Amino acid sequence: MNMRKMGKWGLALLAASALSVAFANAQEKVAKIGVLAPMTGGAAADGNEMVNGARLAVEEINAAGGIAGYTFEVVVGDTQDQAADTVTSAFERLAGDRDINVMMTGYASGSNFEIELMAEQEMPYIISANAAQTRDIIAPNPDDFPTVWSISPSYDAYETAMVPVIQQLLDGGALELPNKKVALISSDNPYSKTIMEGLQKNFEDAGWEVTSADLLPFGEINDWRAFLAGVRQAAPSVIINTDYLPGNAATFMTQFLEQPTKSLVFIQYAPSVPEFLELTKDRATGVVYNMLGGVLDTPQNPRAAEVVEKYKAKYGSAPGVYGPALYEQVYLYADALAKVGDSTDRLAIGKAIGETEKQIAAGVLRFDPQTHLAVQGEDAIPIQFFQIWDGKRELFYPARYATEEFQTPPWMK
Amino acid sequence: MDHSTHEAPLLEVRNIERRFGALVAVNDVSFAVPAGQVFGIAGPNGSGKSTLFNVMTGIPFGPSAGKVLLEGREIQSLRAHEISRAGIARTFQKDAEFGTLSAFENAYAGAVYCAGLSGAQAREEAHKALDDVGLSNDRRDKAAGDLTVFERKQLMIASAIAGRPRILLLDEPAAGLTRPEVSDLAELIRTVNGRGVTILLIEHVLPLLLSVSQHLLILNHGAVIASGKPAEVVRDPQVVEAYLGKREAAL
Amino acid sequence: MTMDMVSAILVSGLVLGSVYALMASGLSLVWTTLGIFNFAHGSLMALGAYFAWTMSDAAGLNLWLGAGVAVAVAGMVGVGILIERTVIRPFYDDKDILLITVMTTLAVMIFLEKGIQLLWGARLKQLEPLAPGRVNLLGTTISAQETLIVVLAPLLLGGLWVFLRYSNIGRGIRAVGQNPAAAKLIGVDVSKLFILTFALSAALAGLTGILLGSVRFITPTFGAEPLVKALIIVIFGGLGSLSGTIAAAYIIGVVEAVLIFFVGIYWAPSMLFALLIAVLMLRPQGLFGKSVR
Amino acid sequence: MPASFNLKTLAIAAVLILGLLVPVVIEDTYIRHLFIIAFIYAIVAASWDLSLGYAGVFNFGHVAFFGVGVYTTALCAKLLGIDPWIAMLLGGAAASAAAAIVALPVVRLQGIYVVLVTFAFSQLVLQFVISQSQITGGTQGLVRVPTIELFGYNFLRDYKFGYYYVAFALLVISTLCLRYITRTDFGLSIRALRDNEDYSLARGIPIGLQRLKVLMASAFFAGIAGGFFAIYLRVASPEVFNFSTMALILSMVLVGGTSSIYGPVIAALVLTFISEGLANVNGLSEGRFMLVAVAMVLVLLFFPKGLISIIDRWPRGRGARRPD
Repeated sequence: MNMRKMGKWGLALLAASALSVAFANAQEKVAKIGVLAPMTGGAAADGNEMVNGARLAVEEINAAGGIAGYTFEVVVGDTQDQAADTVTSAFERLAGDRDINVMMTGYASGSNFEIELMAEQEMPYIISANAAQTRDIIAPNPDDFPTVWSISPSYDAYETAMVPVIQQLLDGGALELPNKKVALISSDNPYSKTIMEGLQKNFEDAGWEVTSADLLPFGEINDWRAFLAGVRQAAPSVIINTDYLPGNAATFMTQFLEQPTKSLVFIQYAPSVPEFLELTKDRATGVVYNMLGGVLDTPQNPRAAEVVEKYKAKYGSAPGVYGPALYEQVYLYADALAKVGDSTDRLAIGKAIGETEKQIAAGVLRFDPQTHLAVQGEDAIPIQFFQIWDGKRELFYPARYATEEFQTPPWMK
Repeated sequence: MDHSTHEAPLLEVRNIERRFGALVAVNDVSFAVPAGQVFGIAGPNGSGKSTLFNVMTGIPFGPSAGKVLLEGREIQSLRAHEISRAGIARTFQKDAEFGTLSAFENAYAGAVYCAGLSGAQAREEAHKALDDVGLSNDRRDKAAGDLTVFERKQLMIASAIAGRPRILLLDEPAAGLTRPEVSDLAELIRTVNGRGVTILLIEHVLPLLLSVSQHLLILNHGAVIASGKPAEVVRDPQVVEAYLGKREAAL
Repeated sequence: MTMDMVSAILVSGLVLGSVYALMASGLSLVWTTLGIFNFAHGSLMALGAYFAWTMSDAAGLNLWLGAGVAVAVAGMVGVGILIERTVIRPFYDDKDILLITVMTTLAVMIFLEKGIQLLWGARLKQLEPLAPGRVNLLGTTISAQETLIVVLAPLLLGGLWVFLRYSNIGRGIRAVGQNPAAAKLIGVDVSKLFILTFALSAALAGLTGILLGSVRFITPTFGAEPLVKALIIVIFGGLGSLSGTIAAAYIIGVVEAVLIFFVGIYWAPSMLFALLIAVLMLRPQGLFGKSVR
Repeated sequence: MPASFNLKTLAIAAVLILGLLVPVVIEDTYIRHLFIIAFIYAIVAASWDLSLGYAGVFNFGHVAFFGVGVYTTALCAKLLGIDPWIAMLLGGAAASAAAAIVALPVVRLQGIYVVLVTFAFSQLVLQFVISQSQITGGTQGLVRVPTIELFGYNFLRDYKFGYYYVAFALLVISTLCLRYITRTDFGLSIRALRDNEDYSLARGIPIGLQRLKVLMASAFFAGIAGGFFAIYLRVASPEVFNFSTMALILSMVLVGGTSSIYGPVIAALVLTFISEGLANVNGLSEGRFMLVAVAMVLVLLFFPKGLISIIDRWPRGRGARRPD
């Protein structure tokens, strides 16, 4: 082929590709999804899972031909260590992109202050943690936040469900406890502290004796022995640790088992994180935890298993909470976009999201118009109680979803 | 000891003592310096000369016991910078300048913080002090750390006298100087003294000390072993032994 | 107070003190000899743990951890030399070396932390314990690994002391620490000793990380807390004395254990800081330090 | 040199005009936001240099002063309903008060001890803020901080146009004040004290008092910057005390050049934009910190006087060190 001929071919090729691009543009519009996630720093593991979940859904949707003429694209805004300036920088960077008309996150900051930034720009924003902060900001004036929605339900059930569940186990004979004493411990963060204080009240109201309710500094805790020494003295039949960091929880379990007492051990949230099981291995068998807005993996909700399997197939490891959460968030947005048809009509999209009623991995999702949180309840997003047994999480409450019966933990036998 | 001075002393040290744990660095030292004198202090290494200056000025520590009087007023319990402001200016053997400040600023700092001047007055005083020591005009904007050794000696005296002190404590000013520079320094000391500044001079270089001092005090092991007219003191056998060492004294 | 509590406090204090002593002695060594404060010491500790984790994980056998430790420590020596060469050596003649090396070692810290996160990810990891099981020590049950730390720390530190005291290199290091100019005059190869000191300190940090990595969880930032404690200890002990540092490490370990038991874990770290400030106001040269002047 | 003086004046005027024109030319809210953040950090870095570079006090608690400003302003504006402008001033005052407390031990200590005590102090402040969660919001922080208003101008929906000018004005004012302070007799005395403590005493400079003053002055600007930070972002959260915040701002001071006010200001702008720019490059989100770390070491190696020395063409370069 001589040069001239090659030039001709090249020109033709160029023209063809230009045409095809123009054609594609006419047919496909791009709706970019801004994902706020901590991609660097201590919470990077969570952040990666959020982005993975969102990408999984986006690829599925694009492979199926997009929604309402749009294909999706994920744009990540790194919130780093969740400091206010970095979160705002990430937000502004995403908000500056005219193709981004929705944002989502597992959590972006400790305070959820970015909700106000979203509301100012009428940006549809879906969030899946820090429900208490979300409620505090939105509940006073829900109409000011027409586009912000939380798929995580109110955390009240963390405080109220515990006593009835234990009572039910006692009544059913699945559990025998020598006394009605409970020891509580929490780290100083609003999530854990609020739950501990709520639990204390609920236990006391139900006639239990709270032998201790200790507060530890927030962060890495390597020594639970002081607390455990006190526990051995008071010998309560229930021990509840509401600190949610998986590393701390694993240390707690290890040190508890050095000289265990005959107590039911409950740990908040941490056992749901994949590495907790990796780190504790068989030491975790018998531990109880509960979950609001987590994956409802039960035969009654096949959606959950489907999402988890897809995630595993693509990324090679089981997801925690945020992978499935962001996956579902993308679909919420896709549904709303299908309904509205125009990605730039943010208010309409926000309204459509708020009207959602569908089965998701965590249960049945619909939103409370007063708080913009997902509705909590057995027929909505249920609270789930799990017990860890041989490296597996067995759901034992609510009974209608249960996969396994509660068993007496090995150290209590 | 020589108590024959009739004038009221400008500076008087009474029974001063400084201990570091079991070590007595300055042991019951007393002397008086009349106004206008150049008062020399000598002694072998480690005899407590610099420690004496330290306790007199409170930099970095005051005496364990004893009194320092400036014009009859006790100053040993004042804070270090207050002693400087009261009229005792001192120099140090090493690092006797603000290295990154210009030569002018070095002198100016003395005028502002010791003499309590400000603005144009302080600038004038600083330039006058630099004129007095003979640091040439074109060197005054240089960083003090970049000056020659002798210029830095000039500067340390200039910054001291810019603070209008009553008495100037010079700690081995001749260290590191060449022989001709030492005689220039002697001239400088006489000039400063000629303008009414009393001088207390610690010096290792004996010829310098002998040529400018009107009175000489010898320390050994933290105590005074001789005090009097320079020419007499250097003949004292105890001094010869202490200062030159036993071996040389025997020669 | 019951005997149980006394023994629990003592054991807890011993475990903490041993870890702190290992950590702080490496820091103190560099400070005494080179006159710089190595803020990357904590990340070096993390790096050592990750090296060992990779060794044991790649081999997949506990058996290999022993060899893994050796390789990891050797790796740390290399890293130590590299750091000394690149970010410390160029500044030896600088008047502001203290401040500049604070900055450069901070940069190394950032570099290592982020690098570790990039290579190994942010998820928690844990080393297989060198010594599995539990041991009853003075009536308090702790893991065998912690017992190993309690036993190994004095041995290692004793070894270090003997090395510094009786070997030629050790004597050289001490000479340089006391007076670099004089050491140079009597023919000590100061430059070589600086590298050796840094390598030794990095190896100590790595070893601490490996020992601690099976008791605590390894994260890119898991050296941060021990580093802060080590800083406090080096100050408490008085800068420039290894034995002072080691003594201070055990004292702080026990003090912390006592504080945790009686004041609670919440305020224990703050009280340690307050104690540090108070001690410095009374004795600016540290608990066992000699006056500078 | 009059020629260079004129050049300098011209350069400063040009920078001022450019600074005023930025929001007119750049409409992108994100870029404006980065400028605002860079300006805030510039104030913190430059004021830090007053105590660190000029006075030679190895103050590692400066970010804590910034944090004290953040929280004081947020609390005053939100809980006490004080006008946010006044609250910002109170933030500065509270930071100065905190500095006075730190100064108690610091005036008696030297070198690395000062580093550790001030570092310990910032940890204590953090612990205090977290422990008082019913007031400060603890680890969750404090949201919905009221924002400023000026003659009825609403700062919220103008794409950060107004905030930009407030930040710019604060930067210019603080830079002028800091420049002024360093040129007074007081400024001379703190440099003297950095060069040689004993010699300063011998020249009548009261070390303790000057250190106290310089810490309070440098904390004041950090506190005001913190106040604006809280007002601008409308949130106060404990991450401001993070080690990474300290490392970032400290690198601005040292990369920019100690003992210069403009140096840290320039470095704050450069580092903020480079770091954000790299964040947007795929695969560099984590690596960018490593790059910044390497850059930091390189600058210290080749421009030990900081970036400012490239601009200043410091005549003495590395030789400016004091011969021993």
